[in-house]
Amino acid sequence: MVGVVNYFREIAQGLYTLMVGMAVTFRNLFLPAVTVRYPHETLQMTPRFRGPAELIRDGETGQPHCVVCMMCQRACPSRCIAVEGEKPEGGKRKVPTKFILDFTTCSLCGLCVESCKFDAIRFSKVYNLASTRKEDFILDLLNPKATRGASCS
Amino acid sequence: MSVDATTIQGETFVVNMGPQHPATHGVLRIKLTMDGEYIMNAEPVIGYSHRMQEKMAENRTYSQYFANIGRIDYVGAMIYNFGYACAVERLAGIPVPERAEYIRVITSELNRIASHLLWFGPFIIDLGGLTPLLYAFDDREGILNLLESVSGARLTFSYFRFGGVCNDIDDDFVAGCRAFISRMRERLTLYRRLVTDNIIFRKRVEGIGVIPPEICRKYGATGPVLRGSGVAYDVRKDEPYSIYPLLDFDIPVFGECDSMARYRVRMEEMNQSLRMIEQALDKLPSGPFMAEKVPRILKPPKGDCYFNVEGARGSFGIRIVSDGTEIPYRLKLRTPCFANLSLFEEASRGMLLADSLALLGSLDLCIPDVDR
Amino acid sequence: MDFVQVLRDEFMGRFGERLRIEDVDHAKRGCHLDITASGVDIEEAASVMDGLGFTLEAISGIDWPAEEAMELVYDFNKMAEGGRIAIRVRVSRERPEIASISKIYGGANWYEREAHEMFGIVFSGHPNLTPLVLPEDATFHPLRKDFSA
Amino acid sequence: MTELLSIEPIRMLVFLVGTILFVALNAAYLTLLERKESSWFQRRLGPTEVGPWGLLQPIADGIKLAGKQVIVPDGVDKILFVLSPIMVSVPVIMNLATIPFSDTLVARNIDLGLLMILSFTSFNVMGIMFGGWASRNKYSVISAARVVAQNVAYEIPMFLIAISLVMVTHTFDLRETVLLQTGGFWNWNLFKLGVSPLMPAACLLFFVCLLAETNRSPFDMMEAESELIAGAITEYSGMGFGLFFISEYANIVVGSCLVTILFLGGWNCPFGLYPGLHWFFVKMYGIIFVVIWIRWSFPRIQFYGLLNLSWKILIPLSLAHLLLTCVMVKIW
Repeated sequence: MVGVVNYFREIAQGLYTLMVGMAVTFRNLFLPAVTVRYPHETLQMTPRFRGPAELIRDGETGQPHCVVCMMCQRACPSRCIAVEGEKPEGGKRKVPTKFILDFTTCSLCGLCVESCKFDAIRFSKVYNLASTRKEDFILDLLNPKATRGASCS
Repeated sequence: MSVDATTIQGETFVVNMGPQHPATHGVLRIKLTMDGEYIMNAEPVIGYSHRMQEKMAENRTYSQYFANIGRIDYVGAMIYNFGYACAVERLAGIPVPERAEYIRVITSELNRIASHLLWFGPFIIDLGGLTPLLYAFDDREGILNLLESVSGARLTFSYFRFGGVCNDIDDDFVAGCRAFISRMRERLTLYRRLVTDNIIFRKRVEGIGVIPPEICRKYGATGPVLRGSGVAYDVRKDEPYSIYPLLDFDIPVFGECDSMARYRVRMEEMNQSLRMIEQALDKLPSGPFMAEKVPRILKPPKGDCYFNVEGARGSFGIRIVSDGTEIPYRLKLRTPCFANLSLFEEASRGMLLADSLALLGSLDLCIPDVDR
Repeated sequence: MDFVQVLRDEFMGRFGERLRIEDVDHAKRGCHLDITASGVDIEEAASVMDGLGFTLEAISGIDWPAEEAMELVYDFNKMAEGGRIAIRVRVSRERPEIASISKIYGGANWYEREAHEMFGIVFSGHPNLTPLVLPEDATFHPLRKDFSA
Repeated sequence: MTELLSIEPIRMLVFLVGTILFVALNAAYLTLLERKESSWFQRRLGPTEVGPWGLLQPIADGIKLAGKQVIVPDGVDKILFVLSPIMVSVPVIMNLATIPFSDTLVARNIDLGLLMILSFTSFNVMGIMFGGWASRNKYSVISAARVVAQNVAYEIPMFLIAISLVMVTHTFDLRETVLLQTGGFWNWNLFKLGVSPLMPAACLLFFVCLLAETNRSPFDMMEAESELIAGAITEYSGMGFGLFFISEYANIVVGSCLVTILFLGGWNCPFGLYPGLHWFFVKMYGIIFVVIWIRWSFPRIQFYGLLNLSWKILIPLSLAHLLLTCVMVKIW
């Protein structure tokens, strides 16, 4: 007799747990969607978000603070930064002529930003870089607009 | 319901589960020799996402290697940063200020909850339930936003530095954590009602994938797999590091050794992590978040040391052999998933195909963690 | 830590002077006992540890070209009481050969295959000593110091 | 217009085109309902891009599927491979011939309607088996074996309950069974406790067997994504896959119509006011809503769990219900 009671009790218990599970999904039926419709609405990145690096420019003159001291190039574990510069005759400090960041191998570890003594490089807030060609991710930081395919808004 | 190998006759056929298969999260191939739906022998073939992390460590300075450590088990990257930072601090003898220890524990426990949520979703999908994943990822998003606001990255945080953390946490991070904790507790009851009590789920996992403690000991399995087999070993309690001795939390241990026990260990661990974060937030001291004089190029003294930390999947150990220069002489990574997967061959003999998925899912593997 | 004492007597009784047991501060080096056991049969030592209920956590190989030796560090851990023992064994560099303990510890199977493919150490008695993570036909040993890509 | 309809061939032609249209549109818009409903449960948006609120999405899917090339892999048993999608979808469309949507709107109301529907539902399992066997893929063979065992195990309780209902209504004719249930919901078979107090339990059993017959979760053994990738239909592409898809949703429609007719009183209004086609559709789509709701709430059952459930629980209960109905019918 006990077996029969257990038999029906287990069925009843099983049905009850199924109903409780369905009640949970039913309650979620009326709650609003939590997803963001990406192409139409975009998310706002937090201030400390780490996008591809960019040069900090002086307010008025628009010249980058970088003095081509190569500290960031040496600190980078995956050797993605290539900097060249020369000293103009009149001026007293070097000016960068080429500043290439190979974003395909950059692992966003932040060592370049930390090792820069002249506060010349920081992380940008760009997060939707998209392109079909690898070359578009070799970013030229001196004239950022030049990057063709990568649509960095 | 497993049949041992001797009673199976008839000709067997070999099926390749993987390397591209919905149930192997990551690139893992398992050669199954099967008789009908019973598995005679399951041999995991690994190495598809092998990147030679240990060789990379031998041509990078200590601080340059931080980016790699987060990419070994990218689901629990903060805890791996914790392990590496503490290993080098133990080797080089760098003191860590009080506030940095608290920040490290808070962010690591948040990352452990995110890692368990990312295990919970795909595990239920392996068993056929498609909705719990969306709820779990909704909660996980809350954690990722918190950690992104403090460290800048969402998955592979390179947030720790030798001697502390790279930037401080502010008040709205603390407020965000408290709001998350209260919301998460009520969400855990939702998961209990939707999945844990569900009779179909119970029938799918109870008594399936039994791993006796003896096999765990022979294969060196650690973490929730070990605690699901009745052995109360947790690195945070048995070899305490950082400020875990000051926090009051207990270790969930279930003795049934089956997939359900491992499931309940992880769900209970989320609760414990919430408790720990709450206590750490209450006792958060003010003060520096980074040790003052840490040399830019670190040259630890000659010698070797071993440090292990309780990762989301088991005890993650690092053995660093230093020869005095700024580049480590040898860096051995003892990863938990490597050991947990090695027992799959013995544990899944004679099981059904569908049940072996429940076992594989309950081991919570992260394949790059296996291959390194 | 009574099992440390038990272990010390067991090892001293069985191997005597052929190994050096060194008490180590766990906070500094991460293990309680550091045993260098070069002349000792590793299978016997492993069966002693297995008898005492230890778990094999890891086998890590280290290449010392300067001293013409390869070092193998066996990390054992007593799960319930949280005691950690490291056994170091040195093997010659030209012909690195050692007994395999995969019969005693199932987990050692994969560690030994990995040490074999990374350092070229041959584990005699190992059921299937083929590369584990490297491609099947790999004959190079990347983690040796004289390896050039 | 109506006398035109009375000419038999034109009437048949109109009903044939109507049924095909009904099946095609239903298959298309049920996929949209499934995707939308699953997105509501999971608090996301579902298809919204194609057409207003994603309404043109099924049309786009249909065109894409029709446009895709039907690849027949080599080494495959060609005849069976091509035949099986047809064998799966034709019986389901023929089922709709005898389902009375309203008292006049029925293609061919034969007096053995229920028997025909039940026999045809057991026919399409052969299509899936041949498909799984013919596509020479290990996972498909496993899934084909599973589907046969599952359908055999779940047809028995389904037929037992159908027989116990036929004892109550004394007829196989579906239109007759609905006419017997006219008047308020207390006349529906579901609430005819006088005949057998276990009637709601029988309705639940019938519904569970319907889920298992159409391979819907939690019994989707055929297409168990995480284990057998796509089961018997892995090798199919283009319209081959499309036909399997149409037959799955048409099966659900036929199953829900059966439950509506046998238990919920077809086109009768719950309060006996204006019976008609609309009430039939309200009940049918209500049941389809519950079928989709179940899919997105539960994990999948094990294969031997599925067989245990049928042989140990469903069949004994349906036999007990059959016995009870006999006794009650004999006494009253």
